[in-house]
Amino acid sequence: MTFTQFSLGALALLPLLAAALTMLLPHPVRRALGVLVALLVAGFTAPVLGSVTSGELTELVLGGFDAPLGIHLRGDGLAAVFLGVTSLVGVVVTGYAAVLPKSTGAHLSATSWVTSHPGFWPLWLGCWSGLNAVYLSGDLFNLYVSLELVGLTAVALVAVGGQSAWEPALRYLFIAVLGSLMFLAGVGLLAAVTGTLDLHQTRSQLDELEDPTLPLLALTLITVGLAMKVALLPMHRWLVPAHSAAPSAVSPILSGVVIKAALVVLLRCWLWALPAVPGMQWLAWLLGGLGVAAVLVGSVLALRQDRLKPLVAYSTVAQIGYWFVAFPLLLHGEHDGAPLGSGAYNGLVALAAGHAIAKAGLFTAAGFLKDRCGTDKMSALRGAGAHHPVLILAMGMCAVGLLGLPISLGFTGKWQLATAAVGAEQWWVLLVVAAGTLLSAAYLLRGIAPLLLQAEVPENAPAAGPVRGRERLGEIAVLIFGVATIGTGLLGAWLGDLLEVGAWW
Amino acid sequence: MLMAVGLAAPVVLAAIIALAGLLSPQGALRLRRGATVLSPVTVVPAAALTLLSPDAEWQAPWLLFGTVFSLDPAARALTLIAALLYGGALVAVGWLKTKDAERGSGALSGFLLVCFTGNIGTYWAADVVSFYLTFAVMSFSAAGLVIHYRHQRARRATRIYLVMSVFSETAILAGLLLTAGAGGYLVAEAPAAVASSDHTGLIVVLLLIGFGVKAGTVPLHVWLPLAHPAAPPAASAVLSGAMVKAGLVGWIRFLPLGQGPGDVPAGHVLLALALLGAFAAVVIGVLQQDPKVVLAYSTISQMGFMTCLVAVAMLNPSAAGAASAAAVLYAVHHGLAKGALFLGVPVVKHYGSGRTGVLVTVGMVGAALAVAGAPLTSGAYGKYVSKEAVEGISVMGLGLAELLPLVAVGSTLLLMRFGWVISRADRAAPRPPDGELLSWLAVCAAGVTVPWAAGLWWLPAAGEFSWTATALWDASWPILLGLAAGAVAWWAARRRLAPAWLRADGTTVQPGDLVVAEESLLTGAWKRTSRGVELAHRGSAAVLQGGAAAARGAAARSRRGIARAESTVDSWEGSGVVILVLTATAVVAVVVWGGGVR
Amino acid sequence: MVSVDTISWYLLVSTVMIIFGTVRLLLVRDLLARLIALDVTGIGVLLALVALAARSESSDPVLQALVITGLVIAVAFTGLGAVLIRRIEGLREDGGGGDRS
Amino acid sequence: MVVNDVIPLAVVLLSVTVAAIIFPLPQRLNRLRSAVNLAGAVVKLALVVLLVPPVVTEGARPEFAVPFLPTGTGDPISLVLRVDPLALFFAGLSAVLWLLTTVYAIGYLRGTAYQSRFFGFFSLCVAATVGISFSGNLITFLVFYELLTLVTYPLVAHWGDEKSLKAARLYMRYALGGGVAVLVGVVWLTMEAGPADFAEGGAADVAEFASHSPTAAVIIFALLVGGLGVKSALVPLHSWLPAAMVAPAPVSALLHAVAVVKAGVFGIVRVVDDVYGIEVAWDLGVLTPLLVVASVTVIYGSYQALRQTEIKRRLAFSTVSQVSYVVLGVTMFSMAGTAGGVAHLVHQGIMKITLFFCAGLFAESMGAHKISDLRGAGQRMPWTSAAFTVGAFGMIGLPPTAGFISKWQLGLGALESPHPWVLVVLVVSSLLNAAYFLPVVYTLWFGDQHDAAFTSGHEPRLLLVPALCTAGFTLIVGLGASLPFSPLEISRLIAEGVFS
Repeated sequence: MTFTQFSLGALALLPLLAAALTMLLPHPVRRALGVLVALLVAGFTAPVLGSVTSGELTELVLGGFDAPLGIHLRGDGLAAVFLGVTSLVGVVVTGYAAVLPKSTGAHLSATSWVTSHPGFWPLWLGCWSGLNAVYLSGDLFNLYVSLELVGLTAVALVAVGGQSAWEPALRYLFIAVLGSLMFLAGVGLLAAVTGTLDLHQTRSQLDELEDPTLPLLALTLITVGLAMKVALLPMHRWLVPAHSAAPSAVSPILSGVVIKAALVVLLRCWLWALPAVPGMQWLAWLLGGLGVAAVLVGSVLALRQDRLKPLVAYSTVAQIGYWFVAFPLLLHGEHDGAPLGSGAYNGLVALAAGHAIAKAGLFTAAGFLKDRCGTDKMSALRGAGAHHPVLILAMGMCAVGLLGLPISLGFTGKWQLATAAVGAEQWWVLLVVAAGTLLSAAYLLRGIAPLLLQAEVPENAPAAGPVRGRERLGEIAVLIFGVATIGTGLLGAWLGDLLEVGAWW
Repeated sequence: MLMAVGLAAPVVLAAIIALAGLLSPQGALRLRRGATVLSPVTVVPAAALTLLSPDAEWQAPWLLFGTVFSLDPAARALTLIAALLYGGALVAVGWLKTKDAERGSGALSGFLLVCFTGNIGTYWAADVVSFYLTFAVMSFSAAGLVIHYRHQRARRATRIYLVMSVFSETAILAGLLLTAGAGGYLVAEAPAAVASSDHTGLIVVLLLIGFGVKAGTVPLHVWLPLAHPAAPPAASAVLSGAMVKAGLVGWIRFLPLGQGPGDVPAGHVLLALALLGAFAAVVIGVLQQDPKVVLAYSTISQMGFMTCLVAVAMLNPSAAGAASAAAVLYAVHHGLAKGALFLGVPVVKHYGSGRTGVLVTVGMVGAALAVAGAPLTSGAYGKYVSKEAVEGISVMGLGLAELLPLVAVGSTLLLMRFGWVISRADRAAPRPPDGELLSWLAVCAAGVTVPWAAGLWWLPAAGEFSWTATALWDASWPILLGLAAGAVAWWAARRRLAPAWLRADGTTVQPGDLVVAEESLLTGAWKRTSRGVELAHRGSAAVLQGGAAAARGAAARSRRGIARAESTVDSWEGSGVVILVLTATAVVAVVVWGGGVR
Repeated sequence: MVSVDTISWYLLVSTVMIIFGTVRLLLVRDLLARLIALDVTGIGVLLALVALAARSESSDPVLQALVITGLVIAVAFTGLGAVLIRRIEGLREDGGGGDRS
Repeated sequence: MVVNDVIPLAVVLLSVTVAAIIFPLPQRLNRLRSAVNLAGAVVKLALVVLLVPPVVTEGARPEFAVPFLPTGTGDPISLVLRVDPLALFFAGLSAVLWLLTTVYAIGYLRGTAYQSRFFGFFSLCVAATVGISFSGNLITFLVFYELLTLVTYPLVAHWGDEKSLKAARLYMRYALGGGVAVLVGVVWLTMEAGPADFAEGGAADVAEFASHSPTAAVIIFALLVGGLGVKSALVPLHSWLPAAMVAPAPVSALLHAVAVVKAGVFGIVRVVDDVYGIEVAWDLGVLTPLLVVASVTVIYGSYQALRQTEIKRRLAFSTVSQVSYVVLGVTMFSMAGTAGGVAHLVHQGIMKITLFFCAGLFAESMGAHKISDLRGAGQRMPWTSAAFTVGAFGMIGLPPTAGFISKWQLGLGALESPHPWVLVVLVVSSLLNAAYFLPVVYTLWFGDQHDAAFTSGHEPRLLLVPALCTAGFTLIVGLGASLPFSPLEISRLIAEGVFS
């Protein structure tokens, strides 16, 4: 077993073990352990990224069980990209939560509500473990299990936010479970047809199948179920309260990476598990249509918010739309010798990865301001930027990523999406991209501009209080996200190379 | 090299005067006074150049688009009188300063210096760009001369002068661009290029308008009667003596004189305007009361005379050489004589009584006779060669050669009026002779000699004066006629025979005659255009705003719609229904259609 | 040897359970009822899987594994849901919180 | 050669580094901040100057490329920084003016809050501008173009009041809209004709593409130029520019003279000359409509300027008018015209920045915002007034200023071109320019002295020196137009490349 293979296993299991361990430890130690684990996970991500960069596909079969039943981990391009992004987000958020425990929620201690929630640590580590497992899983069974682990911990993480978060958490729970049940039903159908859960085996089995109806039905169930979990419009309504009510350290995780887990599963099913089945394009077009609606409606709704966190949450709804706009293009053929499907796929992944970093940054910032000022009403936050120039700068950098302006992964993704669309002569995509960019500029400006007002910051406002050293550190977290948003924009070409490794084509 | 020095020296001195502001107030005052007193020296290189190196040339290929200055006979003569006039003016100004500590900080001297550079530059320029450069320098620095006293009249005069200058500059720019575009970058090649250009007519019209402003051609002359009285006398002297000649030089340099068939419509128009100016200026001029206004109208009249010569050169290519040489010669003569008269205005005031009185009177009368063209004066020479040049051209049946002497009648009348007015003016306490008087005397003396010398040695094309009795009689009768007419007019005025509305105090016809009409015409035109543009602007803005409002409304409606839809999904049941419907649709659609698609 | 008819019958029952559960889940306001509907749906899905697993000669280990895991997960979620519902109801009794969900 | 290849990158990174150093500096470290700023500006200027001999005389084209976007076919699209004469021309302008603007800004903002933020973004703005000038293909150009939009937003909004934010929002709206249009155009063109590396005389791929699908080529051209037209303030896309005048004076100078407007118009030059190639563009028939738009802009901008009573607004509309001279020159399809247009890129920059420096000085020292407030300023602030006068004469196009050089060159170009009527536009615009600038100059020098209302007339040296420098440049560039390495000579070189 090479170190890279060991890393694969460690990535999936180490956080889980740590989560179990933290449950036994007192709160301060949990924080220290959390940071340690986060660094270790990041350390284990490096060899995987390294080997994928050199073009190798690392695989690990855990516990000696082989397909169809075993735990089969595959470190391919898609996995590597999302592992990297998640490690980045994870490390920074962990650091943020460790520095500012206030951001981990609120719990009832004896008689009064205390900010900070010790439950955050095991839940978050468990969630991370699930996320890594989702990316690495090479079979549907593990995808299902790890997705459920993510879902369960995510719901609990929302609930950690205190009274106001319970109802959104419950709503999230219902949708998450319903989605997984649909997914489960679909997987079951596939397994019944093919007799295996391994992605490759499923694909080769289905290739030989004559009648596409059953796989198609399965795919439909899977797609709808996962779309619910991704929060594609019009199944997005759970996301806004859940992501807004979640604690400051949780929202970035949820919006940044948790919904990406469902997206990864969806991609695995569409591109790895199933061959090109006739009839699939209908589903793709349906998703594309919903994606367009999501981009436009989500942006418009974001524009109507008067609180910062819901605004950012609606921005997520809008951004989700872009990923689905790419779906009809995934099935396209070639243009001038350039495969369009891979272009759209690259674009989709770049958009999602870019969104993960940028949105994590923006949500961290929004949560930071909410924690500091006691509210996230934008009218109350006017001029809040006066004491936090770094924060505003970092938010601006994240906004660049969300807008899809260069230099950012968002731009790379939009570029590839747009070129694929031109190649496929799907001009409407250009219109959607253009409209989406302008609308997102409008709502981001609406969110950030009031912070820049320097005129009147009332003396007694919480925003006017002195800024503590820890809070400055917290700002650094947002700054890291901002810099990463811009910095990753230069990695577009590298990202394309990564995604070649272990791709379905 | 001397040429470069001649051009640069005045500018450098002007720059020193300006930069003196860097020093302490006292230091600045001292430096400026020194510079002002020293300033007449800067005209020496230019004057020396005309005497020492008649075909000097200075090339500066790095400057602008490649610059060439060179001296030709016309430039030579004109430069000399410019140097004399500016020198005289600078001496007068400089001397004034030390005594009266005139307000301003050497500004007048500074502007005069820059103006001088521009002025001689227009004579020397051998390429269109440097011509345009020097012409513009001259035009705009002259505004500083006109506004010097900063009273209401000076401001108005300056504004009008500036507006007209801008029009003139623009027309010249367009004309010169077209000339250069046609291959006439060098002045020497310009007339031929203009003649062979596709847009000859347009270029000629542009140049006539552009230079016509400077040369005081009707109806572009209106700034002259306003600017001259407003400016200090020294400035008026150079304005009238040297600067208005730049327009003439422009015509001679660029119009396609002596090219093509001649007899162009523009030539006829110019001739008509020139004659109108030459005669109408007399009528209006004699009704004025300010001596400098009277002199200004005299200048307009005289410039009309010279413009006639240019028009003749346009109409009759074979006479072009002689006509333009005559025009230059006339310009030389008129420059000095008129300069002497203008410089004489304060001289009369300051030295007109007492011991110097006789001297002053002799000088003034001499200069006036020269302008009128009395025998033995430079004016007679100028008029003689002009008459020779225009032989054979007729206007409405009258030979031009017969018409032009009548201008002298008018001049005589005008100058009589001038003499009358100035003799009635206040005198200051007599002063001992000083620089102001001396410089004036020098200009007067030059006026007697230089035109003859220039005509005989430098401008052979103009022809020589024929010392015959006919010629002398030709020179004399217009003056005698003028004197007689003047006497009659004086007699009539004494007997109050003139109608009541006709009053010779500048109220019947205001100085600047057409200016009010032109002003209102211009402002009216501007108002109408701007109203039109404004309407178009508002209209398009209204359309745009309407469109924007409609778009905003639509956007707001769609936003509201979206928000309503969102509020339905807001409730659990609402979103539940949507999810159910979507799932059902997806399943049914995919299974049914997808299954059937195979 | 299990007859195909039985399996079809099981599948039918499970489908009905899924549909009924889902509709109920998505349309009912009461939280507890919703949780129960969710469980009904879950059991429907698992039942379907069992039925599918039973189609082949030796019952499919893959599907059985799925069912078992599904059960565990359903229990976990139900537990979490129950805790949350109890807290929310407690809040409502205290007069706090809204009745939206 | 190897060293030269790195210089373009170094120049871009230099400004970014300066920004990175400045951002975290506490407010009170004024000295250090100024020192870093100035050092950066000087080094940058030195680096750019270092590039002049190899590029202009030896014909070298230093290039730096880094892969940026993947394509399906394997070869990724690169971010390319390449230095050709046009690039150097624009970079030189921004390097010189940045140095002066930095000095000015240090003086202007002395004692105000948020200086680190300001100067940080200021540096980024210049980094973007240099990036734009060195861009070797459309994608690189786009990247820096959008970056410029973003980093100028905080500068426009610097004062942080409602009005600034509103103006900044308007600016953002326009600029992003334009940016999106450019993006769509670039995507389309890249898909059809490859990454479209800038080449003198046009990219071969684009020419081929235009020959077989002219309609698409025209639409792409319209998208690109329409998008770029926003920043270059072509009518009717100009409204943001006068609104953005609320920004601090150095920012206005930057917007109007160095960076934003220039970037737009530079982009148009690139698209017409180096992407499509002027012959191809002429054959497509896209130049004449653009020429008409530019003509309308020239006249309309002047007309609007005439109607303004505030100094800065008048200057803003004057920019609208003047910048289109460049477009005019480039689209009139003659070599002299192109040379004139390109030269005006620099000429307009130094003249307009002079005017803005002076306007800022008047506002600071005398509180003068309206033209009528300037009465008698010539007595109290003679140096500022002199610099303003030089700038204004330049704008009118009087010799021997730089403005005259470009106007003359453009006039000759118009006569050489198939559109001699452009001369009329130039002449009318000259008249209008004179009509709105001469009264200001007149008011400065000859206006009645104001009463006690404005007593002070102090001319802070940090603000004055840059203004005098640019005024001096205006004269020097005009007088020495035929010297080697003068803007006119370099733009002639560029124009020869375009028509080769």
